[in-house]
Amino acid sequence: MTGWFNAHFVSMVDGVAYGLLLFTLAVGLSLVFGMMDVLNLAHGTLYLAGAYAAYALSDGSWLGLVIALAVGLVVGLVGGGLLAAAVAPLQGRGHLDQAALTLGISLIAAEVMVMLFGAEVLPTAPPAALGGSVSLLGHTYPVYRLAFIGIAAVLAALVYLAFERSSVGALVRATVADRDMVRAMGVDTRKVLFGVFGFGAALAAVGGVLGAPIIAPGPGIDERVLVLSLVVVVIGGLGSVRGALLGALLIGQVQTLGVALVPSYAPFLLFGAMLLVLALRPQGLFAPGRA
Amino acid sequence: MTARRTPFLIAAAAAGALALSACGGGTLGGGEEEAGSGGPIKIGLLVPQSGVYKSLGDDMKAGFEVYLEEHDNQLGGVEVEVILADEGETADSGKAAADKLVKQDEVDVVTGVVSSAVMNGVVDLFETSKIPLVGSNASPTTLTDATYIWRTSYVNDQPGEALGAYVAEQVDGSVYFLAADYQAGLDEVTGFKRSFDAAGGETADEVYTPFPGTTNFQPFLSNAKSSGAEALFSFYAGGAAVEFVKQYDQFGLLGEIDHYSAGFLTEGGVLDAQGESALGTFTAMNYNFDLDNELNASFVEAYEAKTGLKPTTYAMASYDAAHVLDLAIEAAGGEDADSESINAAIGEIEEVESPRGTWTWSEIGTPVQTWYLREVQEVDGGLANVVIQELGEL
Amino acid sequence: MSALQVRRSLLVGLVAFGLLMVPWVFGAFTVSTFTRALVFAVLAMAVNLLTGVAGMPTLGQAAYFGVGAYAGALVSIHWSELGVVQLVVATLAGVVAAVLTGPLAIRGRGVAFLMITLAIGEIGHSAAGRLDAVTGGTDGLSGIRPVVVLPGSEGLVNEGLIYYYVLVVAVLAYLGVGVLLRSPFGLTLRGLRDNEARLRAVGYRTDAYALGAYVYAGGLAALAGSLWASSQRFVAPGDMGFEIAALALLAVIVGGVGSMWGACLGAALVVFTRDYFGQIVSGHAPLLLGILFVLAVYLLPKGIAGGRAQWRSLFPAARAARTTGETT
Amino acid sequence: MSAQVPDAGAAVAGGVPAVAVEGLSRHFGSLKAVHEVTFAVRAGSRHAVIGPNGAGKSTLFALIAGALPATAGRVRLHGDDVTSLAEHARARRGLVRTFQHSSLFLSATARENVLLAVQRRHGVQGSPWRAVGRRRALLEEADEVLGQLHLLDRAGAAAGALSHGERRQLEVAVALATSPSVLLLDEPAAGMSPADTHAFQQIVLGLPQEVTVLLVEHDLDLVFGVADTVTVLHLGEHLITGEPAQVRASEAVQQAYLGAEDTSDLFLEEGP
Repeated sequence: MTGWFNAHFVSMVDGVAYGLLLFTLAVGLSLVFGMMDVLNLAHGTLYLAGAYAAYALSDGSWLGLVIALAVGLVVGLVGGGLLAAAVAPLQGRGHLDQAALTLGISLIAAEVMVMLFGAEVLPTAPPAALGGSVSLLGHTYPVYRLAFIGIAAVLAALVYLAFERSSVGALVRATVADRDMVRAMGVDTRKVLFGVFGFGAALAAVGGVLGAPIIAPGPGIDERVLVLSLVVVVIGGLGSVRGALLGALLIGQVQTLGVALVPSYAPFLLFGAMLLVLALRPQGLFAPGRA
Repeated sequence: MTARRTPFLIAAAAAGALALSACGGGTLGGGEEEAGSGGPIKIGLLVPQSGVYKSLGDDMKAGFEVYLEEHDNQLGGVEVEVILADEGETADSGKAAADKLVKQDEVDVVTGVVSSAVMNGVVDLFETSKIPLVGSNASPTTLTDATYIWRTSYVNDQPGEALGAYVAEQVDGSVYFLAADYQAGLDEVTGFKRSFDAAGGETADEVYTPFPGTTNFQPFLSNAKSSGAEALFSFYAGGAAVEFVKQYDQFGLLGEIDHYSAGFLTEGGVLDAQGESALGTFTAMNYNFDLDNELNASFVEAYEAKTGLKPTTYAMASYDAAHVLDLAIEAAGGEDADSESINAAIGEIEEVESPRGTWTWSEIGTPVQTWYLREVQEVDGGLANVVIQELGEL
Repeated sequence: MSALQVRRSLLVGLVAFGLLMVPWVFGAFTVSTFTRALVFAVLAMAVNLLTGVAGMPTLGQAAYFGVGAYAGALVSIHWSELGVVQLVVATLAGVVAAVLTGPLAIRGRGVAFLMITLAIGEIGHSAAGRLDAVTGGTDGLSGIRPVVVLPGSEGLVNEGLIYYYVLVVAVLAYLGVGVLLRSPFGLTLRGLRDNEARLRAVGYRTDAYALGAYVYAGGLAALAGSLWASSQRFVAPGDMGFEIAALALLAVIVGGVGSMWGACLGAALVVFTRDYFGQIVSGHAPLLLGILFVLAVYLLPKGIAGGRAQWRSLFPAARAARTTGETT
Repeated sequence: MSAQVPDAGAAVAGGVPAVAVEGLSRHFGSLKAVHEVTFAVRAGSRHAVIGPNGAGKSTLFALIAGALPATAGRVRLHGDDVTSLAEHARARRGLVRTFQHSSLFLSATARENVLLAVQRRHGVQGSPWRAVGRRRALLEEADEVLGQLHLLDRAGAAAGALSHGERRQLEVAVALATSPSVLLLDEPAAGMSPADTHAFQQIVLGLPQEVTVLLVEHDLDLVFGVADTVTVLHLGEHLITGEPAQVRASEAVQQAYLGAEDTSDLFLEEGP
């Protein structure tokens, strides 16, 4: 048992890092969908934009990282606002039109980013102080990923508390549960949508800045992280922060520990896990109740 | 009932009447094509302009253009017109682009092709339309009996095969295999093991990682590390190669387990991206920019002047493709050359002088060439592949 | 017989004539693009049957398209060059695959269904790359022989003849779907989309109908796959990948969800944008597709088939010019 | 089709009840939405279930229709235990519901809405092709039902284009077209104007006598206008079942409705 644990310890730790990264991506997608029934397929583009910001601005110094984070935040907020404005006219037209629109936008954005940054994968160095690797119970592990686990865990905790405990969070949850009721109470749900869209987008872009040293920016990364976050969201249950967190951690482990255990089935693990969950609970693990 | 049938009759009559009055001129019933005499020779350059292979496409385009610029845009003494087509990322997009070159632009010859899936997909097209394809990268092992398909690059299993025996000799212990899970990865490992097993090498395990889609190699690297292997042979290219090499370092394999790979791992732009993590990586390749011969020196100089970069094997193979066409068009009679005669002339070429050294055609239309062992070393403050020794001819 | 009927008949005749004329007017590349568009149209009809008619948006039809393409290709390589044999075997293979996977897929509705079908598609894609012995792995399956229409006749090599072969099968598929939609089964599927709870309350086993639609769509997609194998003479795992599935779904959305001729037009638009115009501005096909989708969603909310009113509103200037022209 | 014996049920007064609910319970965690409710619906009767807000009417309705599984107890249809049957299976045995909010096939025409019910009854599923030939007969039948509900002139209109009152009529038409032995009406007067409610009352009164009608309703005007038997629920439990006069006079009912002092007053007002 200890031998097994020892052999897969790094995979389990790395699964946590991956899971937390996925959470920063998935939570915005999940809330926007749960609250406003908006399917945003340009969500991966926001991660990519953040990651490119990190590539362009980080120079190995802490200041570089801070600037990149600030730029990522702005890019996310602006991008989220623009996306919210873009889908606003589609109110009441269903998911398919939103999907076509946001996918179209993401195709255009991807092309623009290739023009700006080229078609290579651009590996992004973390601040020099976090550059090396350390020994973790006798295993070599990158310092940056450890630091990332710390930062992302704090981020996740803040999001969780804000959503579950604050009054704004209560409003968001109420909107997920029953939009018409909240509207009847005199709340402008459009403002809530813009707010949550901007917040989710900013989180994804910040995730991109922080995640760039782990999943480097390059063509096709937007689609890959989009699919990963969609999987997390449907596994967790649409519109649930808790679901997004647990779904992300589960997928993180599937993608690391699962792959380490059965490497020859690696291509089937992600979607196999999702099929299993959806076959048992089509509404996801933690679907919030709807009135 | 008659009321129902009337609209149908009108529809049929309308269609029929118009169809009868139509005249030929298209794919069916059209006249004979005018022969390829007069005007420039049309060359289709089929390389990715979008998608994950775009940078390879850029190298190949530049390599081809360098040759043309050196020869006043003439091959075999004839003005050529290069028509660019986007291979894209998938077999479908590549095939559609090849279709366009052959059927719409009516090119005389095509060169390029990065992806081996595209190569397989277009075999029938070139064989049936009897137009030569001088491929400059993709080279599936299964392609052995084509008449109109040539490759100036290599065969997919050769980089591995060139290296296998050497590694078996050098490494005292078992070797772990990690490769991207697609045909080229399988081919490389198969080629490697052919010479490796023959030389008595010992295999620890053989694992293929999902491609594309793997960005995190940690679980695979952890398994490799705990396997107790002395060395590791990998096959990755492009973005995956960058991630793989960096994580090889980050998870503590660098320095503990010797890393051997097919040359694509550290070829071109990816090496800068990998940084110091790539130091000490051994690769096998048919070319390196530091090869000491006259032609290479002038090629490197011209290429650097054009792009600001050192040429890669992709650029070199594309340069050679232009050279092959130059020789063939001249032998086929210059102005009077057509697809058939060019194809015949390609097969007649005895040897090609190349930046990689002189090579000859194999029986299946690929180069017989010298392979080199290279190591990533620090050179003048930067990183570069440095040739350590020859691995023999394949 | 009303004027409307006359006009519609003339339109049908004109379209039929246009389709018949393609190989006589255009060059080989354009004709082969038309062929691809026709194949894609059949796939889009399968997607539309689920998405537009039964209200179950799918990203998994490429899996059955791929099953059909591989089945057709393998029949051609190992057994028979006859088109009919390939089409029948491929369709059956698609039906079997849909029967096996459908019960899992129809457990979800809406986005859950979309994601389950996405998973089925991606797993199928990975599996096709893995099963080297059958599928030729990631390098694809080549060596497909030219398709033969009647026993003893020559295989089809000319682009124009291949086009006609695909056209005939596609038109039959279109008519088959049309009959299905007019049948009580078709009405029930529309009921499934509109209001599944009510359908159940009236006494329908709605899951059985959802599965029925899924299997029919699976067979239809596989039929398209066989046409693909015959016309391209090459099949690769990418043919059953996410890109094909997404493009088929987007073609349906652009064409007008629920309308079969809209789906066909949408498919043609997507194929021509990607393969034809995308090659003209080499390397920017994804950009063109992106622009196409954004414009379509904003300008044609109901798709190409969404009625004349929205088209007219697009050209206010032209309308104004015409009315002034009429008054003077 | 096996359980369609409405005539037999109606003929024997006090014979096998059309619907019998025995100790039926549905708990959501600790909440006892419906708790050990027992009553019977006589075949051919017009039976109403009423109760103040939170009495468990909607849950009871869902339990009888089969939209919710019961925690305990039994539902019998013409004496047969149908507790374990799914909603569609109960519908096939003649127990057919309508919905509180109009629940129609909005993109289909009124005629097609009814046609869907008619073709289900004729067992066309599984063989779509064979049924094409019988389409004319099915259409005639659909039109007959539309005529009964005074909707024939709107047959070609999309359900989405109908007025609110017309939709309620169509709602009943769809249910009726399956030729039910028991018709479950879920708060049909919800959101209706008094005029519409009155018109709807006439429709219910005009339903064929052999169809048993069980309605759950807030609007007491409608209830006392059509029902011959009334069941009152309170806090998930059964309070009383009896003739309207009997129920009006009940003190327990009086207390249940907000402790009002005079029930006759209460019953003149709009429902809660």
